[in-house]
Amino acid sequence: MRTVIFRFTIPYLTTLMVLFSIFVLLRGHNEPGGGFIGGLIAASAFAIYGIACGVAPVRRALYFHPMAIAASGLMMAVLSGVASLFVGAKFLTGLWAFPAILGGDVGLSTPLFFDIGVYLVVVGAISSIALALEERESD
Amino acid sequence: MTGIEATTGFLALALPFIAAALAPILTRLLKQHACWPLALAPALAFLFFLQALPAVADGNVLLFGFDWIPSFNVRFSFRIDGLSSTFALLITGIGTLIVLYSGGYLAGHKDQGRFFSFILMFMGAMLGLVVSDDLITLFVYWELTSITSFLLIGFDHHREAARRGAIQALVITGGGGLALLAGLIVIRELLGLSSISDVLAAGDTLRDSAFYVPILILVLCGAFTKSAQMPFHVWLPNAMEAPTPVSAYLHSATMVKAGVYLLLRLQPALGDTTLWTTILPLFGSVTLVVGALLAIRASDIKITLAYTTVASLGLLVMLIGVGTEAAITGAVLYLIAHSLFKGGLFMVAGSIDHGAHTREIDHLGGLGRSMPITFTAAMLCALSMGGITPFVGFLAKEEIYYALEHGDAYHIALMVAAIAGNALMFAAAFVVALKPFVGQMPETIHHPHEGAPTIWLGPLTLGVLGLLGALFYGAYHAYFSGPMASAAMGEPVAIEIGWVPHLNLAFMLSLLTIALGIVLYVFATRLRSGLADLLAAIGWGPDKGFDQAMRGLLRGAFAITNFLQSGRLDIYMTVTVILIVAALFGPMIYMDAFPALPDFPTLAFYEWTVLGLVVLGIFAVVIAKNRLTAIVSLGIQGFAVALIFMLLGAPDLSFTQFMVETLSVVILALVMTRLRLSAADHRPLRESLPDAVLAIAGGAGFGLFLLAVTQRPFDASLSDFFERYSYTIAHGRNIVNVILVDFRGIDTMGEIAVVMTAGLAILALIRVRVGRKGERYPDPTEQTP
Amino acid sequence: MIADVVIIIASLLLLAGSGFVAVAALGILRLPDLYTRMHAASKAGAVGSAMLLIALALTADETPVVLRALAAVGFFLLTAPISAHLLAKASYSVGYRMWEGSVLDEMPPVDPTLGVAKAPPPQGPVTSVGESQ
Amino acid sequence: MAIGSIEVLKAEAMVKGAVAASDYLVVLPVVTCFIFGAGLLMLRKRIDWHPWLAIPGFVLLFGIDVALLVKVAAQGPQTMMMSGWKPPFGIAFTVDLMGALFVTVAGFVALACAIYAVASISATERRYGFYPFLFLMMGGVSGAFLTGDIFNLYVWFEVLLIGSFGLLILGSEHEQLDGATKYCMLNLVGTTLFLITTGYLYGIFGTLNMADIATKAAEMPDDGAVYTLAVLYLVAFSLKAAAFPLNSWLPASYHTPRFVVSALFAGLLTKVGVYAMIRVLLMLFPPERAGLASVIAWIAALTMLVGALGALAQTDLRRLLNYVVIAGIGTILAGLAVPSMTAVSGALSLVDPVAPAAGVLQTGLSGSIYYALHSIIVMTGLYLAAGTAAFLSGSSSLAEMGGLWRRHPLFAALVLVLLFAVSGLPPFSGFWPKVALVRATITADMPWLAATILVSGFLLTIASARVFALAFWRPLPAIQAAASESEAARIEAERFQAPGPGRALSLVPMLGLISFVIAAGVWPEWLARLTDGAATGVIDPAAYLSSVFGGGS
Amino acid sequence: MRLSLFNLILALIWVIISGSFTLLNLVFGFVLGAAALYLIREQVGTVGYVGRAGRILTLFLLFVYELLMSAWRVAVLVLTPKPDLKPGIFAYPLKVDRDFEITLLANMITLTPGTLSVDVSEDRSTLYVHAIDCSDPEATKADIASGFERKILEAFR
Amino acid sequence: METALSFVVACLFGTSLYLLLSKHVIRMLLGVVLLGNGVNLLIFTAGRIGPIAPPIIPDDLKIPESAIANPLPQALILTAIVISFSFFSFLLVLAYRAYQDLNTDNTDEMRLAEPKDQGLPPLGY
Amino acid sequence: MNLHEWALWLFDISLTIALVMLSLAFLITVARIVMGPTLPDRVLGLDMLTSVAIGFIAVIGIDTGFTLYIDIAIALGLVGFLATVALARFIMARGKTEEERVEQLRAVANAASGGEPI
Ligand code: NA
Ligand code: NA
Repeated sequence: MRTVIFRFTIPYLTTLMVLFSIFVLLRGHNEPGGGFIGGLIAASAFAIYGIACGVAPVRRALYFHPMAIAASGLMMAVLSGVASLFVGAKFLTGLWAFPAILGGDVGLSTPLFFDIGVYLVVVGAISSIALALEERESD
Repeated sequence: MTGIEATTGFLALALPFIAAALAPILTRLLKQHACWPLALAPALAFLFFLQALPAVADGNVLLFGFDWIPSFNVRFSFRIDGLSSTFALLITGIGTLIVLYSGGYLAGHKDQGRFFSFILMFMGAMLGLVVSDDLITLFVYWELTSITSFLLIGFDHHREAARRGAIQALVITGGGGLALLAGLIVIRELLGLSSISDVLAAGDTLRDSAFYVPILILVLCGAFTKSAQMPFHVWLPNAMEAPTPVSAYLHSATMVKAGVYLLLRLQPALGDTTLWTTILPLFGSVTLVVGALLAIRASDIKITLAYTTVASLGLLVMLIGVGTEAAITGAVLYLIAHSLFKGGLFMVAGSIDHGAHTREIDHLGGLGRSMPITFTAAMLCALSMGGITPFVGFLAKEEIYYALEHGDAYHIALMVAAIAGNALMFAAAFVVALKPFVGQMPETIHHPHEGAPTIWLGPLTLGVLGLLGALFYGAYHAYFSGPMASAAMGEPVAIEIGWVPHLNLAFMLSLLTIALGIVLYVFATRLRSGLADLLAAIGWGPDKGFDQAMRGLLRGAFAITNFLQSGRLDIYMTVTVILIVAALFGPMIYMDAFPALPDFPTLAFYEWTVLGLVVLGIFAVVIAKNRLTAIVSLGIQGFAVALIFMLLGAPDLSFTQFMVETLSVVILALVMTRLRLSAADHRPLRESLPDAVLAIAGGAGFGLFLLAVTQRPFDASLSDFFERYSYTIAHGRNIVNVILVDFRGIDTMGEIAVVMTAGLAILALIRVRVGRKGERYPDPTEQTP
Repeated sequence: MIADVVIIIASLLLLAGSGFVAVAALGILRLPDLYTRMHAASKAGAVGSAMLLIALALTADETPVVLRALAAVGFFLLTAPISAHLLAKASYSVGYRMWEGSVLDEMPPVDPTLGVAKAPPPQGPVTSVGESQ
Repeated sequence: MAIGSIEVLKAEAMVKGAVAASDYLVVLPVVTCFIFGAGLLMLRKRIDWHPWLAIPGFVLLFGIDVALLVKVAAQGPQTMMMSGWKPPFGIAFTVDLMGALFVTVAGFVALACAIYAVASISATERRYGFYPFLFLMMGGVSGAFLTGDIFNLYVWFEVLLIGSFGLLILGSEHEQLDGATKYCMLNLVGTTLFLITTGYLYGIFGTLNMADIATKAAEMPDDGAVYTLAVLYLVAFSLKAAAFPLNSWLPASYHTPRFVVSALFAGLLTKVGVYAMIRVLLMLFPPERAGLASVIAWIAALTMLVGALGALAQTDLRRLLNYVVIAGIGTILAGLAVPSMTAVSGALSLVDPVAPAAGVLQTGLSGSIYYALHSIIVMTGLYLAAGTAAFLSGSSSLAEMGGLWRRHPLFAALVLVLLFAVSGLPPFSGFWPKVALVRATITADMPWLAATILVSGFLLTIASARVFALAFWRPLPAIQAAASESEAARIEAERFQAPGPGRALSLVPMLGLISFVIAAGVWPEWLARLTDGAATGVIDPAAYLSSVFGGGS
Repeated sequence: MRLSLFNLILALIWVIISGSFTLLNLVFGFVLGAAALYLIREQVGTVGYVGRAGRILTLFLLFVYELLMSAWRVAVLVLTPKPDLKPGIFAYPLKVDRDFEITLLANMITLTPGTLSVDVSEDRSTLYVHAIDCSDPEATKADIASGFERKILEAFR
Repeated sequence: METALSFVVACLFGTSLYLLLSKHVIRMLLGVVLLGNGVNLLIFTAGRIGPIAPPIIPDDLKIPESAIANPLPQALILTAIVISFSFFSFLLVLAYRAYQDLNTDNTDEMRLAEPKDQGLPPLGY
Repeated sequence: MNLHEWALWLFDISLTIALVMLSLAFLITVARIVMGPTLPDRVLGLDMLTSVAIGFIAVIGIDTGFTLYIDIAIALGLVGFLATVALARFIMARGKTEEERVEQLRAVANAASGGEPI
């Protein structure tokens, strides 16, 4: 797959896809999307990046091992559920705060962090699968 | 019973177990001398029962216990009456001697501690068995005796015969035990009573119930297997693989008598019916005669003794079956006598083995001079066994003949069996006790010698006791046989028989028996070879049958298992699908729950197109000639399903379905790149048609049930709730997402755990490769990388 | 008035777009070989779908939707040629031949194990193509 | 629809009341497992730390389980509504005595296996996630025992299933790959059938909360649809529980992974299926269960026999144990086959019965739960023992093993206890539930079922005795076959002096498990009372329902 | 410089697709774009800087025109009952030599119906193009050279 | 719509079962994919097909104004899709590894865990 | 009929026609996937399916007024080519499938015996 056309385009496409995935993640609470879909898009991005440019650059780009990213996602999701313990609410109860940043109300909430956790799990796990499969191809 | 007495009682019951726990340590410290402190346990228990004897002899019943498992209505309760008291005294008394005997007999054996432990555990189990009042508690002890005897018989585990004997005993007695359990549970449930005392007090209820026959058969299965009745007797001679103290103990006083104990115990509740008086004497008499013949046939003195035990048990069962007061009295007298003389003779056999290093009767002779004490003990026991006065064996035999002297065919037949059996046993007794000690000493025997005091103490004591019992028969009847017979009859029984012969029919028959016995003794060698020829001609016996049954069981199990567990995934899957189809159609047909005939659906044409795409897509997958075509075709239905979701108002689903479908193809392509599969995997019609029929049935079932479900009214309250509070409380406009992260967030948590774990599992699959071949068992040095 | 014109334009885009898509589909059915079919698929299909997306953008009255529709067009036009190119290259390099009616092949013979063109090709019509299985 | 203020809305939609830390016990087992599982995975470069982080984690898990059990035993079923939404709208985590018992015993065996694994799992296998898999699987198992929502139960099934996949393939040996293919395919079908049925259930009842379903099912007229649901659940859970004829996946796979993994699987996984069957069939659809009683009885009887005969037919110790697991499942199912209170013929209750007809199902179910708990412990112990035995004698084939009684008497004695316990002999934990089950089946006029229980116990006794005689008593065949003394000595040195899976470490978990086996055999009342309570809670779920609808914790 | 420019473009794209024209959103988009760029830091390094908007616009318009025209031609071809097909692959000698330009040219050729970039030679001197009408390859080459390729050179040099 | 969807579901399940009954793991995997889709459509249908408006509350409202599609089955299916995708991936890689080590994807030839030539258990003691 | 009405009428008609066209396109594309004959042909069909689906989503978005479907189209546009790329990679790595090789050899043999130029 070493063709100029492919290898040149894909890195930019990857950034676009990652960006789009975060967009889908963040607006998922109000529009179609969410952590899972976002995560799938991002994982697709890394998968195609790996196909085009090889697995090693993707691994270096991610810095952490994909499974560690996935694990951090699960950790984040669970901790965002446990957070409600500290305000005397039931497990996973959504806690919301609307701090004013740069003039706009930003909704920060445990469901958001939960969704980010979902995103990270999906990105990590699916990328790990795709990369591992691509890697074996080359040896 | 007072609190202190009860506590002492529990302690007495626990003593053997405590000693068993201490035995390994004590033996390590004291070597064979550990037998002395260990013998203290049964001795103390013996004293406990001895001190209770006067009260019991007065007809009192001592009851003590506590609620063990109230939820299951099981009490840890005990009943000391004449029956259990005498048994307990025999168990603990002979037990004390056996422990001492083992100290000498197994001196220097590296597993002596283990042996002490097992035999003491066995003692504890046996003791518990005979004093248990609760039916379930009784069974617990019953099985404990099986378990411990398994360990004892297999003690010399390096020999296959010992292992076989242990398994055989466990299989036969364990199997019977399970039947007994069933019987006891039926009794419990039927009467609503859980203690033996209550059952005995329930009168004729059991005999009158519709369940009498099954109960009796189940209980007899337990008793007959344990008490080695034909054809279950085979385990007993094979149990001689155990060290001699075990044989002496298990096969004289104790384990084999457990069945007899049970019959005596339940006789008042279950006995005295036609069935009882038919089955028991039938089995008993056959066992008596066959056992006695086999005893003569055996050339190993231990085996001879084992078969005489079988015969004796037959005699006991026969007498219990007759069930008259005299018969029970005879049984009781014989039981005690047998315990004494047989325990002694087994120990004698052990001493001979110990001193002369053989048990083959043809290789023994002339030991009397070098082993005088053993010879004495042997003669004391043999005289008792032969029914010669003034020994307890005489009292028993007189009483037995007295019990059987009726003119009807039933009693005459039994009498004939009794005389034949007794005569044979007489001969066998002297074969064991006399032959080895008299005549010329064969050259094969070197330096025969008397054993340590612990070795001759046991047999001598038992022999002497057999004499004393008869001499002081008044006290004997007052404290031992009388209360025992009373308890077994369920009413007071007075026993009068003494050691002074009276000239009556019973005595005449006794003389006849002795005369016959002498003749048989003289011709014993010839009889033995004759019987051996006969058995060789028959060529089959229950012992061989046991092996055949075991092999048959294993082969049968193997065949069945191989049939059911074919190792083929397609067969497993077929079975699964068949069951699914049955589950779908069974209730639908059985309860006529088919859906109503639906109207033809009215859909927009593009909806038809999309639905049609699904059908076309799966059709394409099925007809695809190779896997790759199938994989590419798979995309069609995936896209079409995503479009269905979009058309029906599920954008999130559609979104996800598109992504998943794409990623599925990507991963499939990545994997397929690595696979080099044989080109064609298309199945011939012959193979695929049954699958297709099954699959169509399954699909139709799922579809029909779905239709039926959707034709019912629907309760959408959950979704109404979510719609109402999605934005107002959970601040989310996308209700589906709010359900995922808030309303049902924990589902999602589980779901991402699945995703993460799948990722890790796949990584492990791809990365971990088989190392060295044969590296099945982990190498602990590999702990650090 | 302007709204009506927009609707009319959207309608025309709908017709044209769907027409292009249908023609593209017909193309991949009718055209003789993979490479010619790809012309239909990657072009007419892309153009058609892009037109339909623009039609959607026109009918939506919210700016973000319009912008998103245009972004969708952009993304699609960005990715479509890549997949077409890769498929063509891969198919050619492993030896899927062109239609026998093809008139020219200036591609150098390829080694399918490498899948890349080696050297500048000889000029002139070539009838037999990379068959080095 | 008028929209009130946020306070009004919250009062409408959410469960009131503050939450104490102890209320979190209901959900903490899952949370703990996930935090440790994810945490260890994040530390994947520090695999030498894994055991020493995982063991405290499992101790913590077990501690939480015990605390939960104590709380439930003292205060009755506990509910926490996830995210605070009112039932039946949110997901309820509801723990009754049955769930608490199962989760505690599960935590116990997980701890035992975690300790055993320290020495028996290689660094590579740890790097590729042994402990995370263990934690995640336990998260799934715990969740399954704790949840009160049927779809959520499905999710936990999937979690434990994928965790088990991971453990099953760890090592990637050829047998593992074959076994895993069968295990995974068939289990996937089973779990999917569970999901399908749950989809139907939602279509019929419009709810997923089990307490709500129980209420609605009781009101719904008896018809084919609910019956079909019950039958489909029966099939799905039978597959999960490895009941005949859906048991094939178990003997096909359980002997392939590492011993410690087999141990955990054998103990736990099938029991989750049993648990779900009890929960769904007895609590949600009691009339349908009663209607299916005779079918279940047949399944139970055949499962027992197939298991016991299969155990006799095996040469390999672990494959033998596979079938022992199946026989145990059959025994458990026997208690679910007892007709309900109204259907008892009362044939045996002539005179003032101890167990009135109304209590028969209670007795049977209590016996089943007791037996299930016993089976979890004893099967785990047996597989761990098999691992050690196979290590010590260099093989797991009965044709090649031997000499263990002589060489390792303490170990052999422990195994003997386990073998007797699994055969149902007293005074060990397997005996009492068998008594209860025989009582229940006899009282319920199913003597043949009682006979099957006893016969399968008898066959297992034979199998156990054979195992003990061949693998423990018999001298090592290789030594006996050795041509010379020196060769025998060499073999002996190889087999018996090789370093074992860290003696102390592998014996500690076995000792722990056996202490349960003996405690529940010698002094069974504490457990019998708990299982009795658990059975009552299932048969009459009033307390469960009020825990869910009474506002939760 | 080039990176920050591309980063700004990403931020703008973010604003467009998220549909919220606030400063905050732009800043957020910039941050996200930076993060996204970080991922591909190793591959970025050959981007010609984007500047000449007008020429780019011209190129774009040409592209749209060609796109529509060639789509139409293919449509006609497909709908012709008996099309006179003369397909073939010709080698196009490239004047552009930067990755970006080659890619852009190849993609434009692909997107315009009738031509399809099959491959680029390893030395990047030749683009192999499949044309559905290869009856006069020299004319097609000339079209490309004076059309897309010239416009690209104008726009990005 | 429910009727038509029931038919589609029946087709999906039928095909899926047919493929699952095959001996080739890759085909079975295709069956697994179809099974997943069948289940998803089944849950979707079981939640009834009503209004087709997506379950999204418009910007200016607090609760949906008009009837919307039932959101709960959608959420359940989303969960199920993800799970079935994970399982599919796992099974696929398992099939690949099995093929790699055992050289077949035919389950009939993968008989290592339960070999064909199993002997009788030891018949002695 | 004023301009507005006419515009709306046209719009309706166009929508219907568009849906018909797209439906046809779907079916034809599926036909190509099923017919093959070669793997790249099928892959091309799958690729085409993505294009048609994007158009279909757009039209349904117009028809129903649910403009949010556009996000699905965006995602499909961005990610849809992945499948094609992966399959192209497969083709590149694995060459022709076994059957295709067999078929090709047969064709070569036929051509040789018939003496026709390829
Ligand atoms: Na394209
Ligand atoms: Na595409």
